[in-house]
Amino acid sequence: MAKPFLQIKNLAVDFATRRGVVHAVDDININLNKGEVIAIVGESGSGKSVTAYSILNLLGNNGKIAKGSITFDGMNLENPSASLLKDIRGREIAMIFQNPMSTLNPIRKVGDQLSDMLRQHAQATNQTAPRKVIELLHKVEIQDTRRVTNAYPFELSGGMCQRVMIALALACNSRLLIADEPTTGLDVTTQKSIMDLIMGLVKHRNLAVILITHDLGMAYQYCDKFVVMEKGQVVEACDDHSLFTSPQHSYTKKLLAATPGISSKVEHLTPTVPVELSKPAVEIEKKELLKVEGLVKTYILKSQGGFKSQGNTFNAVDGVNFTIYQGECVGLVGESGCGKSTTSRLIARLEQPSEGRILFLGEDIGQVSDRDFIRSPRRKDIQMVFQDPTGSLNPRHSAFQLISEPILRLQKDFNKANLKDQVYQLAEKVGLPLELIYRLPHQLSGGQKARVGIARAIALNPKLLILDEPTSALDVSVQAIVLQLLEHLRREHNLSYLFVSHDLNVVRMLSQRILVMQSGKIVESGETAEVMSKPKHLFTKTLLAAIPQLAS
Amino acid sequence: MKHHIFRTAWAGILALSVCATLSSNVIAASREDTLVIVSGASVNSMDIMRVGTNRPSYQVAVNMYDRLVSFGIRSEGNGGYRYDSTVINPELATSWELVDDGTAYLFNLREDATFWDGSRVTAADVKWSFDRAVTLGGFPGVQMSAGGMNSVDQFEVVDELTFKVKMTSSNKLTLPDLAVPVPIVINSKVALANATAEDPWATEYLHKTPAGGGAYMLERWEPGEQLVYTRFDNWKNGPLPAIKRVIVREVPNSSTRRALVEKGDADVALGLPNKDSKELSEADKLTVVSTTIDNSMHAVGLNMNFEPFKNVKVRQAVAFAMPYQKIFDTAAYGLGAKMWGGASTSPTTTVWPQPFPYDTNIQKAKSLMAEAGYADGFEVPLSIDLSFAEWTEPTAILMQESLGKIGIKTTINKIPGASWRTKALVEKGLELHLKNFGGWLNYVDYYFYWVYQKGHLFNSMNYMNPEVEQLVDVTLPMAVEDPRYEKNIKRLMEIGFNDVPLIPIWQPTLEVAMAPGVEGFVNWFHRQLDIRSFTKK
Amino acid sequence: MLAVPSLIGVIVVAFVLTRSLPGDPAVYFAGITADEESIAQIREQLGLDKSIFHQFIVYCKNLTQGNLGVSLNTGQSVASELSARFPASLELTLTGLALALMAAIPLGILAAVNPNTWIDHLCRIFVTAGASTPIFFSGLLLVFVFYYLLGWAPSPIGRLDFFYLSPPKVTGFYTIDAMINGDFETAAAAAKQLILPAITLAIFALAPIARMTRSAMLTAMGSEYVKAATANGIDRRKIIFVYALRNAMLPLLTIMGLVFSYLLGANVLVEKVFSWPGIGSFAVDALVASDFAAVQGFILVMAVMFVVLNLVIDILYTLVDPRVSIDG
Amino acid sequence: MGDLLLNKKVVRNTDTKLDPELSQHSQNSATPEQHDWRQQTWYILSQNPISMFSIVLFLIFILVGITGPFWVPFDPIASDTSIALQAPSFLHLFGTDHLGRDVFSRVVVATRLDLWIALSAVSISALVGTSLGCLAGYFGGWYDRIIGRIADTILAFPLFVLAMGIVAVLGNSLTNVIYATALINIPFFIRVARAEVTIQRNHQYVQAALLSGNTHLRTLVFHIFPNCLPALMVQMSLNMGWAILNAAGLSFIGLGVRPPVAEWGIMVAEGANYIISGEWWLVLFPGLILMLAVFCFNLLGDALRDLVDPQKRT
Repeated sequence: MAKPFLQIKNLAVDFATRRGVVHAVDDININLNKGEVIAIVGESGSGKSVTAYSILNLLGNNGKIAKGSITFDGMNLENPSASLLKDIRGREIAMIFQNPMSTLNPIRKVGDQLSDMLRQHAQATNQTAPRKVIELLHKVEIQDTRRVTNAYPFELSGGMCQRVMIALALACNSRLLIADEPTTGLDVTTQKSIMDLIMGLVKHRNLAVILITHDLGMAYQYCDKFVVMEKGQVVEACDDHSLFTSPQHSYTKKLLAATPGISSKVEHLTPTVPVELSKPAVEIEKKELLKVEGLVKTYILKSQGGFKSQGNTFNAVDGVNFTIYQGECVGLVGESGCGKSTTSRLIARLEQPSEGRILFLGEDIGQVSDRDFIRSPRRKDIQMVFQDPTGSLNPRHSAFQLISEPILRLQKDFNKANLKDQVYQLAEKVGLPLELIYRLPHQLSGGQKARVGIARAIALNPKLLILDEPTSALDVSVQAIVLQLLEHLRREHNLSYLFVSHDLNVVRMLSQRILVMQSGKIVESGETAEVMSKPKHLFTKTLLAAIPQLAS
Repeated sequence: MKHHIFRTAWAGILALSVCATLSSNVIAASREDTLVIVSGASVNSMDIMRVGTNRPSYQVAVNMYDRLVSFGIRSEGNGGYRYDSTVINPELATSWELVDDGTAYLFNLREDATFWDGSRVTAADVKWSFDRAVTLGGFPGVQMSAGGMNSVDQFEVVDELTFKVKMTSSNKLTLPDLAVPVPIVINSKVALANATAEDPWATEYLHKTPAGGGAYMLERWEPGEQLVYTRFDNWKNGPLPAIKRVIVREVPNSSTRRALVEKGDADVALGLPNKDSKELSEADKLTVVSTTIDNSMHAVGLNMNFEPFKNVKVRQAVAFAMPYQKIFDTAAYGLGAKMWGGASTSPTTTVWPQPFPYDTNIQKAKSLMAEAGYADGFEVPLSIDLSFAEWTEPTAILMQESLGKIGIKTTINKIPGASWRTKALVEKGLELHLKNFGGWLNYVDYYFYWVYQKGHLFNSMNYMNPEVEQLVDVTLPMAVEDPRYEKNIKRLMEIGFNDVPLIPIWQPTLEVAMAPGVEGFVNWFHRQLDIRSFTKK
Repeated sequence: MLAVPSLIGVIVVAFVLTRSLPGDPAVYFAGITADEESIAQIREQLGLDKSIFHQFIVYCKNLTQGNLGVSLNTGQSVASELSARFPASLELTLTGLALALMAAIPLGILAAVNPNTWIDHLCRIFVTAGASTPIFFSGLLLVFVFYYLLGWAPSPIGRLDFFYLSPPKVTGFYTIDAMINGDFETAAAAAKQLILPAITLAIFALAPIARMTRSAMLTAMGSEYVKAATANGIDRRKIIFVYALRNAMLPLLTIMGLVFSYLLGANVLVEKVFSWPGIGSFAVDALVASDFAAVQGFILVMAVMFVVLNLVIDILYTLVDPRVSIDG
Repeated sequence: MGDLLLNKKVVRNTDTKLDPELSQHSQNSATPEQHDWRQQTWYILSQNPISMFSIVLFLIFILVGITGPFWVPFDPIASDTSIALQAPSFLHLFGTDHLGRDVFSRVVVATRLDLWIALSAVSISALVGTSLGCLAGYFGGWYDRIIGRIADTILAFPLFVLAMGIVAVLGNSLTNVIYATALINIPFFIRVARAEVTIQRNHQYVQAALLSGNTHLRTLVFHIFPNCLPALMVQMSLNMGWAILNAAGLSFIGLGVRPPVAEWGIMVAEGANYIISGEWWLVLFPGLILMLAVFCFNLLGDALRDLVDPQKRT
């Protein structure tokens, strides 16, 4: 058997850190042939990026390849000389990163960055570079080449930047492409077009591709071979799509289950259905809890470029109406910047609406200023779970302090003696082990932090809980557990949720009804099943189509 | 891009340093007939009569203008000279006589004297200048009136070359007062040509542009940096100075001045600290001139408004507690005349200043304190003028220690130069302070007039003694030859000895270092620079 | 425009501050033997007999006519003093800053390229030691060693050695003016005088610049775009100088502004040591003599300088960083 | 703009960070060790000998400051003119000054005073500057504008001259030197506090605190402020060094504390007159110790920053 195009054998990478040497990955074996697309799938900390980076020796000052070999087309890359690296990087092996906005030099014109690349690898001379740059941009389907060449990265959208990155990667006809979460941080619609573009070019040139991703759906859709990693080890490798139908390793199974699909149910996100969710959900009686009428939030834009600008305003939320009934979960879906987060903060009374009414049990709480609302008896009725479990916990407070905070501030008849019991009960309710209760946030895992955030939010039995992307910063396996917890709490305590998310698949599982938001307006609303199966608005349709699905 | 800038800058600096090494011989040529003087003081005006003109600027009046008369100069034998207040020499006036029963002076002006512009010096110029001095007010007016000249009516043009000064009564100070820097003769034609209706005395013009006929002319003046003189070759009012060009450069830092003269970069360094002066003269490479300043003493003032100091015993106790020798060694480095350890409580000679009859004697001081009822001592702030920290600070520290031994606890209060005058001399509110006064006119009664008479500016002690009041008033206009004069001043000194509102420590010196071959520094009563007498080999 | 309130604040504070200075200027300038009458006369001449408020109005009125008053201490009009002395300070400060940049940026880059190695530590110790040295102390030591002991440097007596005449004023920078005038000898002499005081300033300025260069370079070198450029095989030199350094220029510009205005202030001490006829020594003398007009003029010039400096930094910022645009 | 930033896209936390600390964190954090921070501190210090050095030096300075007056060989203010200006010897390690005082004793005793000046000045400015900066950073709007203007106005002054002016106006006493030094340090604390609060304000724990019923002021004081402390500590340490330099500069000009008190700046200023005449020890020793103290505080600032946030160190 001929040697594979790229062979990674028994690779181990060590990092020298403040806590001593960390073995980031160990005993990794990967084989890749020309024209093949391999996915390295794993959650955070699995070592999938480190594996990919070690191919180009991008391990930084403190990382080194401890063991094993990397052979690329007959060349040994585990201990490369500077000159070999110079020849390989960009020319033989190209790379695409996540966060295209920050991967391009922010103060250098796009055209210059492209021609740097071309000239570096002797693909163009000073004279031919401008023409070649335009050719490259055409290849990544950028029409407006003149503008883009002269633009700085901040003047382009994220999708456009990623196209430029792709152009950079493909400038030298390299033979291996490493794509590291190339669409993370992009909206789903953009995500799809970028992935389609990459795959089109790759197939056309018969490149070997390594796609690093946490998204099983994307791996399923675009790759031929799969490697699943966990904690620096390869737990399962598979050369075809049988991985998805008959996974061997328990971790793979867990991952597959936890990845929300078009038809998955919240109780099935874990391999075993939790007891709390085994009973079918109860019917919700239609009792109005919150009614939002004509909600508008206007921001004044700071002038850009001009010396003075008047009345340059922007409606982040532009006339939104909806209702939430008691015990119901309403999903609010949209892409970034559509105004969904602003809406949630307006309802949580963290911001002052510009216009419109927020009727909570018939009382217009929009009239009370956000500053005075702290003292309002309604304060404890509306609580929120935040998207970033790390950022939303004060790093200097222990879990106990964090959970007890609302009790101390808002509970009228609070009794010091009861406080401990009360907090312990809450911790139990959200499944936070009591031995962790005096730890500081940085000593907790992501899932545990999310539980603390939820415990804090439900401490005072709120009537309405706003979930602002509560799982978007979590790995899928953790997300699964948190979603189940939320569902369980809703059923048990008859809570009402406003579930804000960019991910239709996630929202769908928890919500009875869905609101789709675009540019500050709600463009479609209805029963979840209805919206998912028969979307009316074009935007909803695009959104649905763009989501990579596990099974097609 | 950045790198190009750096490269160019480096290249420029290199090129400049190459140029610099090539050019040194050009400098050598011009050094021959130029005298470089470094001074710590800053000249702020070309016009001595202007409001706000500081003392260092008096050198302009001395060097660029002439007076009718001048004091004599005698050699001190150490390369330096001292003015002689007993001799009045002709300057612009060739001769003078007392007329009108001794109530007026008649001056005959030099016939061939010209201003720099070639025009003749006339009596009209003298009158205009003297009128200006008494009219403008402020310091020149005060100084003129010290010589009994208060009004323009006292000055009369007799003819083109004859000028008359009328006195209200006979006054021994009038003629010497005409030899001080203030009554200079200004080229009135030039000045009037630049006068305006608001400024009839051309103060704005003369402030920046001297118009005189003195031995030196102004070459350039960069305020705060330097003053460059060139010789006026047609000067007739004295022997033509030897040096063609004089650069007076301001170097505020005294150790830099020492370094400059030590390394031969400067010819004369003025105002050296005593310590440097002492070391340089010991090293014997340079000429160091150290001459005492007439009618001047570094002293301790005891304010009569402060309760304990009202008691003469306390004052004497302080005088006995002073660590004189220590102070003299540390603050003065042994340069100057000791003002303690006088043999007798009444003066035997008329020499002024002379040692007071006190010496360090803590035992005696303690018993005096006990007698005065202050056996346990008291607390008092000891104020010093920051501008003279060089001597005031070590003196104060040594005093503090010594006074502590007799129970007087002091805290040292540093007062910036700007507020010193107000606090010490105008408000007269400093209980215990270090001070210096030097009288321009070298008479004991003149000193007592300023320092011991009630209400006078330098009586920062609020001292009041009816006998002193009366004696000073009588003695001041009295001729030195008068037989009562000696008796009066001896009595004054005796009172000073016994009452000690002022405890003198030493008579300070002017310290000047000169490069080998340079001679001719004159110790003037005004302590300012006279460049006319310098010679350089 | 944003600077106007600050400027007004500075004017008011400076006025109040100078009026509360101890000492009565009328007494001070009436001269050594003045009596009550002549002091009163001078007080009236100076307008000090009026109320503080009245004096402030007069001061503002004069200010609008560009009249900064007359320095009692030096006898010159404050405006002419400042215009003669400011270039001296500016020339010194700029030279100091340029020297500091020439040394500090390479040091900073060196440290950033070799983080946490002995090179890095050495750079850090070196520059920190510089910033920890009192500026008068280093100045004195430099004079002692290079002038007094070794005789390499010219005498510390200001902008030109004796015997050189200051060149006709164009920019007020002696080195430049002399060169414009074709007088290279004087230019060289002026440059020689500049070296020691400029080095004194530079020693102090090394640390902030080098450290900011280091940290900005580290940030830039650790950034995604540098990682991407490395992965794309862009030359390391080009990455350091074109990709990283240009991005690092942004924070560097800010710190340069701060350093510059700090150095202008620090001139006070350096000018004292080197007898430099700049505005710093002018201000100190004026302050000690309670010379209001001079102190006010000095503070005003420095404040205007501060505003201009910020403007220049802003403009440079927009030149370096396309993301920034000039905001009102 | 600031408000819109709250809307910014959530970047998924993926494992692309090259720094495996983060990933390791999430794995190990379930079993944190009790001596976590001590180990970490020790590790950081042992990695960086300079930080270690600075902390040791700092402790020495503190020790000398506290105990110095009790063990110095000579009375620092007792003069003995018979032994004036003696070069360093075994008896007088740093020589004697023009009044015959032992320079070593004076330098040692001055430690307490100089540290006291620096500490009290910096504490005052930290207190005032931080309060103002926090208000400006948290509430923005008019608070920010007015406080920002105050800071700008102070900064528009040449700071050293401002300090000189204040001391000249108030009179030169120790207290006034402290006030003057404090005042010119205030804008730096305003800036740091404002910047820190602005960053912290955008963290979601602030909104969480508001939702939990904290008033804005309470949120600022009890939730945001403690999280700004590390940055402020670093700033304090750096400003300590600066304050010492400033006080010394004032003394050099002649506006410092009163004689015969021993203070490094005065000693250098006094000694400056003696360099040319060869009495170098008068300037050198106080100057070096002064430099060492400032050096120590600067490095200490680094060390603190290193402990607090390794990424930010410059």
